[in-house]
Amino acid sequence: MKPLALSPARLRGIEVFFWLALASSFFLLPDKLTLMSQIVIFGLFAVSLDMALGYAGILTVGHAAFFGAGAYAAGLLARHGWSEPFSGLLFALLLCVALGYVLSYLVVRGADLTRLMITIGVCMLLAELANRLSSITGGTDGLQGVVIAPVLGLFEFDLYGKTAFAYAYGVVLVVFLGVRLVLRSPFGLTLRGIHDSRKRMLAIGSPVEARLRLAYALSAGVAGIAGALLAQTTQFVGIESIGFNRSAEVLIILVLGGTGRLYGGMIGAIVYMLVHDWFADLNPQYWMFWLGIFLIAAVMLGRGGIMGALSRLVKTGRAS
Amino acid sequence: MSEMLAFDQVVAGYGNAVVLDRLSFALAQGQSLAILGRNGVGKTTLLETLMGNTRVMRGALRWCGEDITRWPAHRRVRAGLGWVPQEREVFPSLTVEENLTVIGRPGPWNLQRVYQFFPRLRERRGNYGNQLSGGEQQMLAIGRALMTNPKLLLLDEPMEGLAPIIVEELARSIRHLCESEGLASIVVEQHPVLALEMTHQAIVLERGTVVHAGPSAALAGDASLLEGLLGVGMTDVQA
Amino acid sequence: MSAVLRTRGLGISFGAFRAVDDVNLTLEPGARQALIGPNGAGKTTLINLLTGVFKPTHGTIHMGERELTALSADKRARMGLARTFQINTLFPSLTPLLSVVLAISERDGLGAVWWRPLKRNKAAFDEAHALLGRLKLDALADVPVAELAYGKQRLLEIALAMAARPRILLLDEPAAGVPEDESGELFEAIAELPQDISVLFIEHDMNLVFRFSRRISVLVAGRILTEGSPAEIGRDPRVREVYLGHGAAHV
Amino acid sequence: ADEPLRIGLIATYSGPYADYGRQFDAGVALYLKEHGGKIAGRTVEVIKKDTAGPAPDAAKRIAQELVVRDKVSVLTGLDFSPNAYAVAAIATQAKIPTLVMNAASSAITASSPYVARLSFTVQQVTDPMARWMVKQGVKEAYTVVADYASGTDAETAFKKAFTAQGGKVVGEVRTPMNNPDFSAYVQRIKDARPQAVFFFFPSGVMPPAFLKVWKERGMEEAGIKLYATGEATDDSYLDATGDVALGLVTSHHYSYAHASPKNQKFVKDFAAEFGTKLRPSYFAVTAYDTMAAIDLALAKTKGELSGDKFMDALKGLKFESPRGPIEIDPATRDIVQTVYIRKTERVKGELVNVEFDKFERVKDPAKESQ
Amino acid sequence: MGIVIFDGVAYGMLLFLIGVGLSITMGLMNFVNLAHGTFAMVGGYAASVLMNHFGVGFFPSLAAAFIAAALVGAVLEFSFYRRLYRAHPLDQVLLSIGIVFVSVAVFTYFFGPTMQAFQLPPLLDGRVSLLGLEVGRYRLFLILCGVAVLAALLGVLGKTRYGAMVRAAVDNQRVAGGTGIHVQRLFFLTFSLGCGLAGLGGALSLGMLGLEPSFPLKYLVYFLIVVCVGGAGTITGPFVAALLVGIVDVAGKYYLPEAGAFLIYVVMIIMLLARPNGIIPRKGLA
Ligand SMILES: Nc1ncnc2c1ncn2[C@@H]1O[C@H](COP(=O)(O)OP(=O)(O)OP(=O)(O)O)[C@@H](O)[C@H]1O
Ligand SMILES: Nc1ncnc2c1ncn2[C@@H]1O[C@H](COP(=O)(O)OP(=O)(O)OP(=O)(O)O)[C@@H](O)[C@H]1O
Ligand SMILES: [Mg+2]
Ligand SMILES: [Mg+2]
Repeated sequence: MKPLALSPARLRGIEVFFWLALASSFFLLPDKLTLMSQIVIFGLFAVSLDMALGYAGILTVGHAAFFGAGAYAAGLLARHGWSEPFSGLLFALLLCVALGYVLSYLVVRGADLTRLMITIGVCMLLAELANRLSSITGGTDGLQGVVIAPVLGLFEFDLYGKTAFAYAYGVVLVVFLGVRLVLRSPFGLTLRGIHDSRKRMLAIGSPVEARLRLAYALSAGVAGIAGALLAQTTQFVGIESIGFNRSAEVLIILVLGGTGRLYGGMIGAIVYMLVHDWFADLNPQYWMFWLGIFLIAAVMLGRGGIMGALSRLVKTGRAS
Repeated sequence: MSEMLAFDQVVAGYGNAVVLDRLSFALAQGQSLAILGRNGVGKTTLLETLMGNTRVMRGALRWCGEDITRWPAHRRVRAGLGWVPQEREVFPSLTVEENLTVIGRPGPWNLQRVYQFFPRLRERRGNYGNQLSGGEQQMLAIGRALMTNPKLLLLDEPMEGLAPIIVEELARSIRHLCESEGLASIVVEQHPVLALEMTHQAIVLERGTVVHAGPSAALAGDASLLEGLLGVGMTDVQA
Repeated sequence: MSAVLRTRGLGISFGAFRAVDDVNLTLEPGARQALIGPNGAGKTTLINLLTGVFKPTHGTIHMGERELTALSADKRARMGLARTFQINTLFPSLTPLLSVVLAISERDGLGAVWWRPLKRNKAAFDEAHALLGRLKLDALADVPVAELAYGKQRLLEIALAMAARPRILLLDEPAAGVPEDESGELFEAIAELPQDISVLFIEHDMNLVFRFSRRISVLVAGRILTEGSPAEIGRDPRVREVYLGHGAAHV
Repeated sequence: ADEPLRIGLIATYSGPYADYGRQFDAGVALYLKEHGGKIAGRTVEVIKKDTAGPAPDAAKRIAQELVVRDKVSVLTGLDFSPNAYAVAAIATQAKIPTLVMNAASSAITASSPYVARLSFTVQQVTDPMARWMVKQGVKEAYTVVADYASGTDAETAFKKAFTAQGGKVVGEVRTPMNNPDFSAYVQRIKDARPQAVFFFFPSGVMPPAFLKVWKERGMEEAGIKLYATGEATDDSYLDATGDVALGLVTSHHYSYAHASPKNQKFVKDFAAEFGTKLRPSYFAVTAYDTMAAIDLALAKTKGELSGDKFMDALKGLKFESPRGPIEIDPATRDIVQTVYIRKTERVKGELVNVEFDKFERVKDPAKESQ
Repeated sequence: MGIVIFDGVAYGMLLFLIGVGLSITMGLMNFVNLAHGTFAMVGGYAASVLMNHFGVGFFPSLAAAFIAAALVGAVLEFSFYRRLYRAHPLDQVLLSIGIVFVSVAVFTYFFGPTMQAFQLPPLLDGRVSLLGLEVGRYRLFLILCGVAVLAALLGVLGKTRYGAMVRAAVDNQRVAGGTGIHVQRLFFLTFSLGCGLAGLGGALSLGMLGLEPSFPLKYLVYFLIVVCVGGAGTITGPFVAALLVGIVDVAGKYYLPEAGAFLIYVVMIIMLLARPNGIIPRKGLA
């Protein structure tokens, strides 16, 4: 099979089309807007994981630590009277960048398995902490009483989820463009280099650990924004948002979409959550069976996730 | 003399990329072969194909009269091919001794003899594969191939990274093994003189196909032919 | 003239084994110095000590006035100490062009710049193209490194080291796997590097060693056996005994 | 015929708690079967959605879709408290009556005027246990609870009731959820030698694991008495728990062995419908009662479905359930019911909870005190 | 004090028995096999069904559990796993998670979502006196099993060429094949062995943990901890780590119950920071 050749201009066209298509669900899927907003939020979460895992090569199954921290940050802020949404996001972002930077000292060392376990451990500890501090967080009952003011003072969060979708979509798009910029910057190239050969990076004078810490902190910040978005649009924070299961789920989403490919997280979220929703509707009891089969089939048919399979069909013409 | 190895119009490569293009040659029993050619012409690919690590799209490989084109690698080894990969690729998590014994098969070559052949390895027997110097890894890779007691040794730039004194000894030994024990070899080399000294026959590759085949001695003696084929000024080498 | 690089009593032990032992090595400005010795003598280990891959168990390293012994590998690289690896250590998923651009951007301290697109840095791309051109890799600039033939990968090793515009260049068997005529060209390129760059290279190809080095250090069993001009070393019976063998009669 | 009555059932159908959804389904199906598939003269369409456990964001999304897209008139199910809390906002926004079939956190009914509960609260079954223990002469007790919201609710409620009656809590411990081995906790209790132990674990694998160690350590021989709430001997798990449960005294609002004609019919019909392998647990009964409550409320409103009218009709509703008489407190929209003291015994070869004492018309004590 | 340590050791042995198979498939073979719990569950259900429905004794059921899990492992290896040995670890994650999902649904379908009944055989029920301690018989049995499995595996993997062959094949499949190792068969056997051990562990866990279809996910983190803290790919490493985890966990819960769920993770993180490649790192790691 001849790979399809795509020029950079065409590629940009596809990107624009992708985002327009997502936006069009506002009109085309008015009944599914809440699902759509959760999809873009999880997409962003998966993209944040990709920054750490796909680009920086830090194998983590604890990213929900930041998603949850962001959710609690935004939720608690709103609960205690500061209900303006954008500042809530900013608060979550700053908090999670700081948290990510501090934790990076634990994570950015050791081999893959060590990192995997340390991230799981940290995530478990934070989840347990959220459980213990139930007077603040509501524990396993969840954080109630989160009220978010209308977006820009104009748009109330409505029952149909219109505002929620528009708000989530807008924020995700902006943050995504930010991530895109980061990954195409010299820093992004550095990350690819570290991923390929740490030894060589050191030899060309790159302070690898510092770079990884920066990547981890940025990625934590993006995850925090995703968590805050979920908290704001559902006006509730469950302890599940910080747990191991959520970390594992987003990992599945990302791997299904394809790691290290920018759009892998978004595509993964769209496919995984739509498929999940569809199977769960068809068969609320045994959808796991079908979803499992779907995942197995996905690996057997194409490695590197959906983007990996696509990239083998399409050859991108690089003019640099 | 009967045929030992033959490539018959072999087209092979990686994925969709063709590297060997309708490549043919044959080698008689007990004969050694030098494979020469510039960087990237497909010398390594030829050996990888012989070991079954590439995608063969057309053509056939014959070994002692059998078609081995679809055989898995381990079966080829059991049939008598001993492979020394270009980048050495010793097993990093095995000690020197384990590297040698893990695949050992009965025959004239055993641990003691390999250690005699490369005394340096005996000294480093407890080191793990990734704790060896480049030259030691090269010796280990050769020793490992010998331990399978092959009939044909495939050497991909075996002299790379070895000290001159060892190169000299090794070249002598390989020639000697061929003559006294019938252990033939295929030698891929950047230094034509060395390779031609060690072998009976030679082929020269260009873009995945054979552009010259003939006795090594004849090629070694014809400086202008060599110059033409390889672009090497032979005069200043080992005068 | 003061040395650019100097070690005093440098050594490292792996368990009970002294891989490098009491080495006093100096590198003059503009040096073209070869490091030879039998397999396993400790040459690569010595380079690893100089570049900070290993921490020495004994001795010190100075670059000019500055002591390096405790500095990390990346810091030493930023101070102008560049190297190649005996066993290719490249970026398999990048192209040669991006690999070199990466080295250049790290050299210029832009590795943490995340707010500006890479493409904006035209100068780096131009410089990378020029460098690849000099090593005859320009035709392969956009082929993934993993798909390059071994010899081309060796060249890229050198390109990456040169991209750092080093003051000191440490080359570990740079010509291994490169055909003879090209290895000659390669060494000519090295010889013609600006005179303020000091070069130390390990090489087992004696033609190259004797043609391009002005000074040779011989390392045996972790210790410096002798040092001197090529002519002196070529005559030294001890070196012949342990390393050169008899085929080196031509030297 | 006219439009069917659409009911959205949000529950756990997959994963570790899939039994909850299964029991809900069975209770709902049984009620509909007995009433010809109709409620208030209308055919009923139940739309089932899976949350796969506690997942408030999914629950909220599902509730929203049920309301907006599937146009349901009533929301129900809701086995986990966070799910119920998250859905409460939708109930308020859309004015949709929401009947909680299990979620046991006390404040759920306060989170929206459109939420009512037909199950129980943790406090409601814990408080009678504490009082009963004191009545039996237990003066000192040690508490063991799972470390999550319901566990701490149980601990607080127990302590409060127990000390109010003059008892003394001599020790307390919270065990992590997902705790594989209880030996350390049981040994600790053994060394502390309290007169009695009260424990609360969610139904599932924790109670049997705890009881196994309890037996292995010979705690009964050591003279330490054990009490719990009915989650410990959930009818769904009792058979698998086995003999280690024998003799355990628990408090709960429903036992499958409840000796009333209504329950005997319920159990018989249930077995006829679903076989004997699936025993109706308190989840099934609540589901059954929830359907009855919808039926009765609609009878009162004459089929009118508006949220406010429906909720008004629900308030003060009283009827006979298989578990005994129940009513909806008009003030709190929470359930008022009899709480039984039971003992696990082997009857006709089966392990069952045999009721032998009771507290009538128990309200949620957590609300009483406010 | 004594009894607390004994309980910790017994609990650790259970973790070891289930986790050691993972050390083989994930550590030695480098396959990120998150479906390990599935194989343990297969063993557990096999034993439970044999005992409850066919009246087979406990000890024969243990053997059956090993065989059942090894067989299921062999089938899955043949149909799926072998295609992914060289794949990216994340693809392996996706495959194994898919298998977990399917297995959870399949077991729920056939056995229902609730727990399996299990009655200890009278021989293992109750307590015995040991050196002045009243110890649970079943716990003592677990310890004996743990030591027996440790000894057997050390014999097979440590002393023979088999272990070296597996390591060689994992290091470099292409070259291992090129030096005469029948990589496919080697991996097939090794993978089945790892799965069989998981099955044995799963069956042994019946006496302590409850067995239900969500088993594979519920305890996954514990197995991972044992393997990673111990040193993936070794046998003694997980053994030591399991002892450590067991004792720390039980003693922590006994003496410091407030620390509850925190302790084990804190200890894990500290251990990993102190010894990133495990207590007993696999030899020859760079
Ligand atoms: N894994 C691969 N995928 C795609 N192409 C490859 C791969 N490996 C090698 N090639 C290509 O195949 C061609 C032949 O490479 P090969 O390694 O066989 O050359 P060679 O003659 O051994 O060169 P050298 O002297 O440098 O070792 C080269 O053009 C190379 O780019
Ligand atoms: N990590 C290590 N642990 C133990 N021994 C080691 C380690 N690394 C290297 N060695 C030993 O140190 C000695 C020196 O190795 P080094 O790589 O420096 O040799 P070299 O001089 O570069 O040889 P060559 O010319 O073969 O590349 C070798 O004998 C090697 O086995
Ligand atoms: Mg080659
Ligand atoms: Mg070396």
